[in-house]
Amino acid sequence: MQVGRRGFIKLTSAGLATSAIGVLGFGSSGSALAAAIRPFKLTAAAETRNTCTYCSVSCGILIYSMGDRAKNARSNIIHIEGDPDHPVNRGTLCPKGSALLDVVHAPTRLKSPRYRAPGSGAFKEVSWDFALDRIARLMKEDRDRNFITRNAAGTQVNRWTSTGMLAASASSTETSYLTWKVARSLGMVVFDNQARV
Amino acid sequence: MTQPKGTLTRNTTAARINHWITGGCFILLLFSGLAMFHPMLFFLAELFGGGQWTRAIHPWIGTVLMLSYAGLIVQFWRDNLLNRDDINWMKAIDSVLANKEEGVPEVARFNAGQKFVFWSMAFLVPVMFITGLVIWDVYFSAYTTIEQQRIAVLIHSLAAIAAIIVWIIHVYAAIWVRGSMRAMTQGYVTPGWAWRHHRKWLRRLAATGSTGPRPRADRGPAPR
Amino acid sequence: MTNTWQDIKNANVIVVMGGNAAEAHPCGFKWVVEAKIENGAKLLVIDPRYTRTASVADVYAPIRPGTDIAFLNGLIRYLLEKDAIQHDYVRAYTNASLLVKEGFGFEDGLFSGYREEINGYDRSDWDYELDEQGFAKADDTWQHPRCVMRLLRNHVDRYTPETVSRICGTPQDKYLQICELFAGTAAPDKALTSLFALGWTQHSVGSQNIRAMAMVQLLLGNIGVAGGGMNALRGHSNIQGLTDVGLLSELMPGYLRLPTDAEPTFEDYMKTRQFKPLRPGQTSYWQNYRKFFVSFQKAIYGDAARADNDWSYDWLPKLDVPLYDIIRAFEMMANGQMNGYICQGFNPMQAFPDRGKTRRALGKLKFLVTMDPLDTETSRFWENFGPQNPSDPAAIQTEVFQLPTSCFAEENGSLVNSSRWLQWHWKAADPPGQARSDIWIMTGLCHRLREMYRKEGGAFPDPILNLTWNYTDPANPDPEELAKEMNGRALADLKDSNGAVTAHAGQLLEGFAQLRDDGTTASGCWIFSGCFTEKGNQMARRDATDPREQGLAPNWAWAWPANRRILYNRASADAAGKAWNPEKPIIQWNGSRWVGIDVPDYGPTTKPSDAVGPFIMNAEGVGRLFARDQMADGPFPEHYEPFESPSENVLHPKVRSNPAARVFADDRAAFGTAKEFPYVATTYRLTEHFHFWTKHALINAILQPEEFVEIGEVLARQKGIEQGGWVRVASKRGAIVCKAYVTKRIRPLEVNGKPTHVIGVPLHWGFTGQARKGYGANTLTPSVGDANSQTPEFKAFLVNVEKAHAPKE
Amino acid sequence: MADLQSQNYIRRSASTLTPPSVRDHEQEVAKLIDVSRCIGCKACQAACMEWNNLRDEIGHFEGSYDNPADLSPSTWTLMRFAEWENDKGDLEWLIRKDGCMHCEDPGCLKACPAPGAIVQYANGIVDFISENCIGCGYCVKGCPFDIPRISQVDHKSYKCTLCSDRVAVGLEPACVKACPTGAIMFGTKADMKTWAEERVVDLKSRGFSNAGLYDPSGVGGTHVMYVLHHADKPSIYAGLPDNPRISILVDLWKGIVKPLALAGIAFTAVTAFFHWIVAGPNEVQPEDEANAQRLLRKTDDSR
Repeated sequence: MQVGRRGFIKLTSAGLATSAIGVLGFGSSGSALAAAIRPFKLTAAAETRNTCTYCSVSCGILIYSMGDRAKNARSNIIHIEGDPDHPVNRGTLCPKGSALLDVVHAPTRLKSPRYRAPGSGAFKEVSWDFALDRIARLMKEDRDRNFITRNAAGTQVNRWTSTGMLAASASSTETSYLTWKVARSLGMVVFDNQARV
Repeated sequence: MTQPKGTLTRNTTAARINHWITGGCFILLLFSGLAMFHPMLFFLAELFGGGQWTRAIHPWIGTVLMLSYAGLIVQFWRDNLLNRDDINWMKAIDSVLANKEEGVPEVARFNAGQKFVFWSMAFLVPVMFITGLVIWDVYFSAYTTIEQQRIAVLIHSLAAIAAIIVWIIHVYAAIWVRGSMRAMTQGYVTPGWAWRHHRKWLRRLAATGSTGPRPRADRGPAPR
Repeated sequence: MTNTWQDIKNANVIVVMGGNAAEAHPCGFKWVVEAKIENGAKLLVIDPRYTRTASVADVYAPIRPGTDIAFLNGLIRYLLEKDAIQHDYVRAYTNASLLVKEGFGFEDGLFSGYREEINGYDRSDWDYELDEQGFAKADDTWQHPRCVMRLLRNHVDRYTPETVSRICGTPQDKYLQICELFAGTAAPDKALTSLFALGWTQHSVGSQNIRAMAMVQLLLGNIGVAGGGMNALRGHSNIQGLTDVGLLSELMPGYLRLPTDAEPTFEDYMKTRQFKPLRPGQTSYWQNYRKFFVSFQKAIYGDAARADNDWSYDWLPKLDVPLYDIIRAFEMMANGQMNGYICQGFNPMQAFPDRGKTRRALGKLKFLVTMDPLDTETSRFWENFGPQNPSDPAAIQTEVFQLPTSCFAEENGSLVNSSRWLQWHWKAADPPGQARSDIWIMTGLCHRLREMYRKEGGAFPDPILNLTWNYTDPANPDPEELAKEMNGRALADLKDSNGAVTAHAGQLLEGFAQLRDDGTTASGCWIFSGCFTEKGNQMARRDATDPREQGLAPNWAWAWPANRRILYNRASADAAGKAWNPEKPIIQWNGSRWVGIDVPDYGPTTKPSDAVGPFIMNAEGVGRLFARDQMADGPFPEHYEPFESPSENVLHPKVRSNPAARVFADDRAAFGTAKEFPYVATTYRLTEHFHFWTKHALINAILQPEEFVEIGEVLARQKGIEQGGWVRVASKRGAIVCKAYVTKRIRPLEVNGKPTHVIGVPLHWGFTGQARKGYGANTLTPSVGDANSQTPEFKAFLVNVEKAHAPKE
Repeated sequence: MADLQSQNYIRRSASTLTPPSVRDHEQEVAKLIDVSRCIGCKACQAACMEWNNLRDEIGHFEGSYDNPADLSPSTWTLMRFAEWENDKGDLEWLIRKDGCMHCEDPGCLKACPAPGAIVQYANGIVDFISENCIGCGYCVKGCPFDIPRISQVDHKSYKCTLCSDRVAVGLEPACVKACPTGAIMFGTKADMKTWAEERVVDLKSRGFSNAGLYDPSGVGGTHVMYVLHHADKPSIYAGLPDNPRISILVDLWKGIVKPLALAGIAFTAVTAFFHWIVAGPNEVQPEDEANAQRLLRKTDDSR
């Protein structure tokens, strides 16, 4: 089984990175033992390779989800454990990583854009269009009012200091690159990330 | 219940109900307890709807039995006080067992054998009740240590075995001594039964003009 | 990290100081345990608290928070005094022999050039004495009074074991035991690794803490070798990536720096970037800066970036201050100088110093946008949550947008780990409800702004309108396309010196060596060049084979730069090119080229006899014991007390704290004194939680449910504090009320003759999520940063503690 | 009795007959917990909760890192922390993962009255079969390590299964897989003992002269073993029993008392029966009635 598994994981394309664990030989043994032992719950779950979202050890993880990616099945993550092939964590996970399932399904995960008006005591759900239109408008108003094109010495400085941004520390590198492009093209300089904190 | 004329009341209606509640509980406890005591008898749990129900019901029945037996104690303790007659009766146990009543000293309402059953149970039932509380996991496990629970469960089993043995003696005696069963079912005995087994009791009833189960206090003691 | 996580197993001695690897990085810490078991390694832990890391240490020594430099300078003194340095390494690979300008000096706590009016130094004298050709002068005998080695000896001479113990509170016997174990790794075939994290950075002398250890490692010959290195254990899964891509106020992708007001033209800018070699024949790799910069501008502005407009240099914003860091940002915000703020997956209410100030500052914004998968405290700062967040919504006029984003399990992309590996990950499920990816949201904002500027005009729209956006789905760019953009491609056929085509127009580049400064290549992040080539997505590689099981796994994912796993690996071999440790070579000279298990951090065919230094990014080619002008607060580390300290500076009472640190007036006013706040506090994480995220995860909330502080038994007895009882911990800035953990793990330290108590404040609790409500450690912390990076001083400040009652809801 | 189909039981609670056990040629497994490598991170706890779908109540801080405060029906394993000062005055933070030891001679199984509620597989795993559990709590009394906990909700007893579901399909238990520092290892019992020996040698070389393996013979050895730096004093590890064995009280109760009781009961009943055969019923005779009537008349007269 181990040989098959290693061979399997060398395939790098995204499509092949996910697969049913059945391929790995766990087939039907679960049900045979089910009479006395709790059935093995991952027998036909879909497996996706991912990286732990927390610290920068960046442990390899296997995400197991319900449904075989058929069109009519909505994939739901049911279990996450360490990727035994990952050279750093070798299948292990810390207490945060072992509990990743609970952050994916946290009851405090946000499901809809929300807006709080000045002085209001509560959020209200809004549409994406409302939120993004309004934010873009507020940004433009502020930028147009406070953008510094030239400093006192007359040097072109293209600086926008009255609106700032903090970038995520767990978003992908690709996200951060796109974020850089957007923020800096606006001239934003109050721009930082969690590296210092 | 109508009682035939000329018979004596051995047990009042209240006493009989009390007794049979106790007895019924005892049997249920016997079955459920044995089911949990010995694997060979686990099949008895099916009588109660399975192991979970057996485990759940047993302590409640035990509680009822404890209360019920307390009622019996209240009703019977005075007639079960030990006295010199009991020693004499015990000395004549051979005759008792051989059904040779002639050689047996007269006893009052209860003989030493009955008193043994009564006081044994009066001791064993509370012991089982208290140890039973200790091992009543659902409600009381938090109040004792596991070591205390181990002691309790051992005492509970030993007490239960003793109680079962006493109970067998009790039941057999009721079968063996004819007329006893009716005394606890219909409540009455014939004067001859009283003459044969509890002559002192009969004499006292006769002396006070009582038809049982206790001498009439307002008529004064019987003449000597 | 200079080395990989697995490489830690090759160490002979592992030092955890300025961090708590077992708790913060348990899965990386496995390699420490592996080193102990497989390599017989010794683990040394130096920490104010007896941590979980200490629980498996061979030697543990306590230290007062904020005194690491005293400890390390004392260690350098010890090593020099006992001559326990790796001589050949120090001579060939460090600047020990180079001569420093005559004007340089150090007196009474100040280096030469201090200017009080700017709270900083004129650093012009902190440099080498150059000869006529512009090369640094050297004295290989180390006799010259101004050679770096002599200056260093003089500098650390004051740090005797007695003085170290007096400042740090570390018992002398433990201190000397540790020094001895360090000294043992000066042998060429022995390695010591340093694992550190925010325990060093979050000080007003944070950068110098790290420099001090880096100097120790250079002296011991432990940089570049297997089982050695300076290993900064980065905090978040992609904080390395965000730093690499330049999401910091002064940075551009690939550690290019934003221009400043002092660089009005592109040529001005380039003048200070393309470092000329300071020693004959050195590489000084930054000489290629122009290629990286031009290729970057081509990547983001495409055809609009042309030679005739200096590659759109003018479109970049320029900085008027060194940094618009978070402390400055919230100072500006508190002063009403900011109107908008966007928090993308970041929670300042919990993470920034002086929570009260943070709350007040956010309340002065016109609008606040949060993008997060979770319901953060920041997005709810305006709401009244009782004593843990006593806000009055009616009085706060900030418009708040809470935008739900997808999480790691719901998107494709790469993350850069602490050892610089770019690892690709795949989506497993759709995000819940209407949650969307950050890419989609940022794109949505960008398009809206672009449309508005196109239609309405406005302030300087050129960079916005010309930003490249040629993605297949412009509304939701595919991460693979973005990765390719960072990797870079040829814009015209690239030819080598013989005229042969090395890359056709449009092809993805193989690496940054192909970058040109003539506009024929584009690369969004030069150091990532090679991550997504014509051979496919290198970040998705999953071959875990590991030559000699030395912990490199070179074909697993992809590491920047150029898939190099150990930085400065040329230094793993001696001047002649033979491995210092023949058991664990990394690269060696085979007579014609450098070969080994890693990609050489060096010219692959550069002969050892050419004497090119191994530190190719440095203009002098060698490691710096003397930092030249690169540090704001001195070329050598010096012990300065934290801004809130119970002790005077015994070395120079007049200069108590870092003289080059920037402190805003209102923050200075919020510093407490030892008279009012007699105990030293330090903040930290616990292994059960990850910052402020995992309190939203039920399992972690169960594992560590409620806020508490750690107090030593002696202090608890003095204060009548009971185990698990309520206490109130207060600093000048605020107070928290929580449970007390009375522990043997924190003992009073004898500092300058006085017993000093340390209180530990874990930082995980807030007012959203599943764990019990807490005040947050940052209620207490001071708003002052490191002189170089402005990282807040979370690790050493003053508090008072009293027995208390449970807070009223 | 569907549970018997696996045919690899060594022991089955409250079973007077040998359970189907022909598939007994199986390697014994064991989990080795190397306390000297443990950093107390609770990854094992988290992984256990996650894999087994357990979520206990969110508790309080109660003066230590032990959270939840104790084992429970929803907490099958728990790190227990002890701050201990050694002879040199140095602090040692002794952190022990508590949970079922999977004894070779399981006290829980011995005490259990419900047939098949507790079983021991040929690989050594002691498992609770909920279907058969009656919730009496006898296993709690039988266990020398204070492990099983009875649910107040469903009245079943729960404890670590050694992830029998994972082991059955050839995987290691969830806690073992998660453990970041390799403080929890899993394999055959023989391999684990060999590995433990190596660890003990290493610990002795680091000055822990009393390092050793905890595989207590009092319960016939265990399938969860500890490497301890102070194997001479197990109890300093948050009360690990120095010399665990099934309580003598439980031994009596589940041993000699059972046959003696049945014998006593049977003896009494049989004796009664033979008394009946020999002596027969004790019946009231006509002369008894006559004597009684005489007595009644006499007293009536005398009044």
